[in-house]
Amino acid sequence: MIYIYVILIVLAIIFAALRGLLGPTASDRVVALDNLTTISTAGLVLLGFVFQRFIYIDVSLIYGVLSFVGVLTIARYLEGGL
Amino acid sequence: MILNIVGNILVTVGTVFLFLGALGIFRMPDVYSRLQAGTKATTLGALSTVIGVGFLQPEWIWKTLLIAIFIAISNPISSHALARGSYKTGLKPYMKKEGLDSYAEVEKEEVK
Amino acid sequence: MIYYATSILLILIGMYAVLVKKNLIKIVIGLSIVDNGIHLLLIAIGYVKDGTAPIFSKPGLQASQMVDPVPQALVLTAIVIGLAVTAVALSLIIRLYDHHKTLNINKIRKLKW
Amino acid sequence: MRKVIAILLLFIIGYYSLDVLLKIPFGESAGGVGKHYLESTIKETGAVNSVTAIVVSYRGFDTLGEVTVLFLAATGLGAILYDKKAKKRALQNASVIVKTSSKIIYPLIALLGAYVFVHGHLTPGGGFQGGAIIATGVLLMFISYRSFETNHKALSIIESLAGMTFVTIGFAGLIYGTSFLQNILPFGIPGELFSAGIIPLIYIAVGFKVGAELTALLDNLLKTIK
Amino acid sequence: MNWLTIVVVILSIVLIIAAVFAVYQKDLLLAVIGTSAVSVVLSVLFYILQAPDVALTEAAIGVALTTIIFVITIKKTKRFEE
Amino acid sequence: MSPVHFIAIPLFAAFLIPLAGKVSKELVKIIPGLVLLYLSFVSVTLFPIGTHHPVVEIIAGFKPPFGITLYYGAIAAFLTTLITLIGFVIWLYSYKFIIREPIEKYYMLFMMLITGSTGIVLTGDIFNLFVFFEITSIAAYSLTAFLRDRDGAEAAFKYLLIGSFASTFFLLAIAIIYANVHTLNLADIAVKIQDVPVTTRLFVLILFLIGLGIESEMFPLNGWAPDAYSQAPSPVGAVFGGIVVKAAVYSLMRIIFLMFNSHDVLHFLLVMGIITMLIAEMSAMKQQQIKRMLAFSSIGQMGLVIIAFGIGTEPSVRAAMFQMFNHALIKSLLFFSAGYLVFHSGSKKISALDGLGHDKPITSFFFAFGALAIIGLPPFSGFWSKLYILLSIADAGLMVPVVLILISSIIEAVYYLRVVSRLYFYKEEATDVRRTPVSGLIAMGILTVVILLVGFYPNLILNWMTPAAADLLNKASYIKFGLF
Amino acid sequence: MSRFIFSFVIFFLIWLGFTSTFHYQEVITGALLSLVLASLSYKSFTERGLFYLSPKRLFYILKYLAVFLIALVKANFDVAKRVINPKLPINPGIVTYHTTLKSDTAKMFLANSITLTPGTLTVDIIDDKLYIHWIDVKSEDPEVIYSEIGKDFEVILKEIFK
Repeated sequence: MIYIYVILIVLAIIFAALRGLLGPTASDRVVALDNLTTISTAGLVLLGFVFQRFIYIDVSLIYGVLSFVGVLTIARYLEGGL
Repeated sequence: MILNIVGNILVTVGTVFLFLGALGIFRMPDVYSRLQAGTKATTLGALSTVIGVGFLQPEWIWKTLLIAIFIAISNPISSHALARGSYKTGLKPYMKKEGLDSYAEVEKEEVK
Repeated sequence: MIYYATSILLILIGMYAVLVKKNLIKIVIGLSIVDNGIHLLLIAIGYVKDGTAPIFSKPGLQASQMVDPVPQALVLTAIVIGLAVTAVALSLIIRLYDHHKTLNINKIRKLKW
Repeated sequence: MRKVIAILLLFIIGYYSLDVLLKIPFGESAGGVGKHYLESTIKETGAVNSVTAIVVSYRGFDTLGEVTVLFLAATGLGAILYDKKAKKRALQNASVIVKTSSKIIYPLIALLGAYVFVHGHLTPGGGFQGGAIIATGVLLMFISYRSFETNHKALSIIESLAGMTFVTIGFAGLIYGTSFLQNILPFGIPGELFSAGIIPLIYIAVGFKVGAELTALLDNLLKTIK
Repeated sequence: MNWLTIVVVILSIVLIIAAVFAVYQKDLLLAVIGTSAVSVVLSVLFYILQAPDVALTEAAIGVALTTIIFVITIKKTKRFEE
Repeated sequence: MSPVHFIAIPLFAAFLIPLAGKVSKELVKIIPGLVLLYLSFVSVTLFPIGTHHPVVEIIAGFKPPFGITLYYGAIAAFLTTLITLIGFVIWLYSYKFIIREPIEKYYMLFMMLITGSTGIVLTGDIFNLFVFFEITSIAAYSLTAFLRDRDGAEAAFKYLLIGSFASTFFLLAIAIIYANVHTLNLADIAVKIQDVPVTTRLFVLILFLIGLGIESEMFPLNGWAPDAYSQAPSPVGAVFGGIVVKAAVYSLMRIIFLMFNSHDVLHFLLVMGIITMLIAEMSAMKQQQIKRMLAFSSIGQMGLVIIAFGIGTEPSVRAAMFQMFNHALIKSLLFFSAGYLVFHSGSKKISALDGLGHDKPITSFFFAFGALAIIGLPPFSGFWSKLYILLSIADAGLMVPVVLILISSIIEAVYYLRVVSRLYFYKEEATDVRRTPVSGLIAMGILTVVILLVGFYPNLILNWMTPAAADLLNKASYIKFGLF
Repeated sequence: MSRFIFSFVIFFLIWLGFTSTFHYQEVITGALLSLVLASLSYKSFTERGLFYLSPKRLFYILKYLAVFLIALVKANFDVAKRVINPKLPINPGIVTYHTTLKSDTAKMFLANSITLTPGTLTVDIIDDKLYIHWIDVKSEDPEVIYSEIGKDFEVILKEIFK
């Protein structure tokens, strides 16, 4: 079972990374980054399950929160705010 | 046992949607459509993966629920901010038919 | 093994940026990539095969199956130091930009070497 | 030309470092100091998290240095970006969605930060991470509201007091125990919140300090002369 | 070959590509997004290497704060490399 | 009283200063002085103890290879005394010299720089050394850019770039050492590094030489120094020359003597020292700006120190320590007087100093005094240290370095006397009516008196140098005390 | 006061979620922290306070969640359909949507829900007009837009925030 999850998530990461690589505009890449972080958040929870350590869940929680702020800052920059 | 099955189903659905979301941002033609695909699919994907893990490990459920709630709140906000940002940098949405852009007028007024 | 190779590659890419690039911010980006490479290297050094995190949060965890905590502690410190250096560097860049209106290293007189 | 030289140089460095690194066995169980730390963390410090025990207790001096480095960065940044004229954030308004949501999310991020630094000895994380999270929460307000102001005086007082608390805890160890930063409190039951002696105290001080410092740092960076 | 090893290899490749992207990109904002992606992937790697503390710190400092201060600097200076 | 005070007290002061600033501006200036006075007192009282028998202070109550230790031996006693005393004099000088806002931040950075350098000197743990190195470096970067002018920011950025490169190498070296010996305590490493393969050790040595050589101004890595010295405020130049470089050279030597004590390494050091000295002295000749000239002269002097260390015998190490002491005093004096000379003439150029000797006799006198002392003329302290270095090199049977040192001394004499002659023998009408403040004059006066005193009674210092040299050279005792 | 209690309760519940235990030390610390945080930030955290916790509103909140989740799942199948289809059947455009909601919080929830429902994405929100990127524009008639995009949510949100 775990193989399917891993394959799907890795494929997702690859596609998101490809979009980040190809662009063409800055916004596209930020979108890719945003998705990359969301996918990683879910992936980290799953990995925490695989490793069977409850405390690892903290990491993905904080990861999700902080990457949100990071992406929001970049979005505000694109908007011309900041 | 039931929890286990439900959890596995949820995680499977979640990963599939995560994958589809990534595929979506890869295939779609412009930023806004990518955001559409990306936001919806990855949000549900992450939600269901995370809650699925909560079902697989019942004592984790509260924390995973929190993560899920946070993802559900934060993801649409960041994609909205990104959409707005993209529009303000001058990216026009891809359209098959011209003139479907009602936001353009607001933009023009603001520039004045 | 793969970790060592990756970290060395990261270090080299970062150093390449520092040595070759002309843009001040690019140079600082290079520095932060080098830092990241070294952090990965340190953590890889402390890794133990099939080990788990050095946190005794549930009963039944043996010290022998845990990864080495020392490199992790060192990296924690190193990451914070890296942030501090980056912040100071960026503030200097803002100052330099105020004076020169450019980020190109060749147009700033003394920074050439 | 410069590129060629750089690449050659990097090849040499890379070759030798790889050569050296390949001699290091990968994935072998921890030896030397690490092993000792793992075996005696709970006994000697009362903390469950070995990394925290090392960072705060065994190598507490490093942490003092680390706090100083961040303080230094905030101070240096303030000195470098100092200007006599009043500064303001140059910001355009964010959309209603961002504004409303950051109002709601920001206390939650602060709570998360507090959780992280209070539980430093039990779960991953600690003072630095907690402080960084709190600063990120404040940043969320900074980027959404032009008029959101932190109280600079309060920030610098928190910064100073937290730093002095750390040093004072150190001296308390020297006075009531035998050495600087020595633990002088009971360990409690490992795994509970109120355990591990001075580690949570230090992490709370560090958390406040780092949060205040990073907030001041970001505030300084965001402001421009208008 | 363990499935985790394959994940690690793929993540490493993504990491290297992101780093090269960050160095080669003329648009500094994109370079910063590249460094942010490096941090994101690196954080996952730390997690896999059983270092949740470090992964957390990297998430807090690498993904969020460093990116943010870079973006602010770009805002205050110039976005494109000459 | 324990050596921890040297690190913790200035740190406490740095945290206290912003609070004091809320009360009164004057307090901000006074606190660092009081702290440095107290530290000087502590260092003087602890000095005989440390010289007699190394004090190993454990931190947090864990035994040496596991906890961090502070090794307060003879050499550390000497260097902490030097740092706190010079620090006090620099504070005295800064009291009126630093008038530019934010004064509060200047003193905070200054106190943390003191913390960092005493930490470098005292610590017995390699990663802790790295942390203190970073503290010192970041404080130094910020202080270099303190004036916030164009050139200051450039110099600081250059310094930062080279400095972070150095710290990268340093961290890499620590990583490799840890991977091989699984310990971070210096004494423990010294024991265990014998079993490490030779190529690894060589690589680590190179990394250390690059990482620490940058702060100790060794030859190809000293590109930052002239800019940083000349663009920073004058007291900060004195801080660099008198404190930072000394601590860096000490830590480099400590690591080399502990981990790689072989003759090849020492010979390499000797050669590097000679190259550093010659190139620096030649460049100093060409300089048009007085502070840049002083910077190059400082690099040259450090080259001399490295040569003496590179001989590696007890008399030479002793002479090197003595030279470090003298250089710290004299270079501070030179920077102090040059600071006011530049201030009065309104230009950093040497040519602008014409005739200031008549207009500002006291400041110019101090500069001339320092110049004569650093060249190594007989009644001054500089003479003795140079003499001892030459004697020790001759003892080791090497004649080439002796000749080269003499040549470089002549070059040094030429460019210093050029400035002094400009001060006194060129006539130009006086325009500046500002006075050099009393606190600055007192600072310079103290240094002058000490230099003269040591010049007449060199044994006063030299006697204390003997245990220091033994401390640095005797690896076995370091290991014995360092590990209990 | 009611706002204060409301934020305290919410913070405390979240804290319990973080710790996932009822150990007395955690509970005490959490209560203290929530008290401090609530006293600092209750003014900005919520506009109405305990008002949201009346049984009727709780019922509507649950109903909202249900509607929302169904819409989310539908949205995903919609996306999946479009992504997998090699021809990419899309007809995107930006349309204006008029809302009758007054409160900012309500608008935010509406916008977020719209973003997560089939084929729509909120680009901006100015006063009572939401600008929505619609991946498959069916009509430009405001009535159709209203009923197609956000009617379900708006009705419930109106009840909650009344």
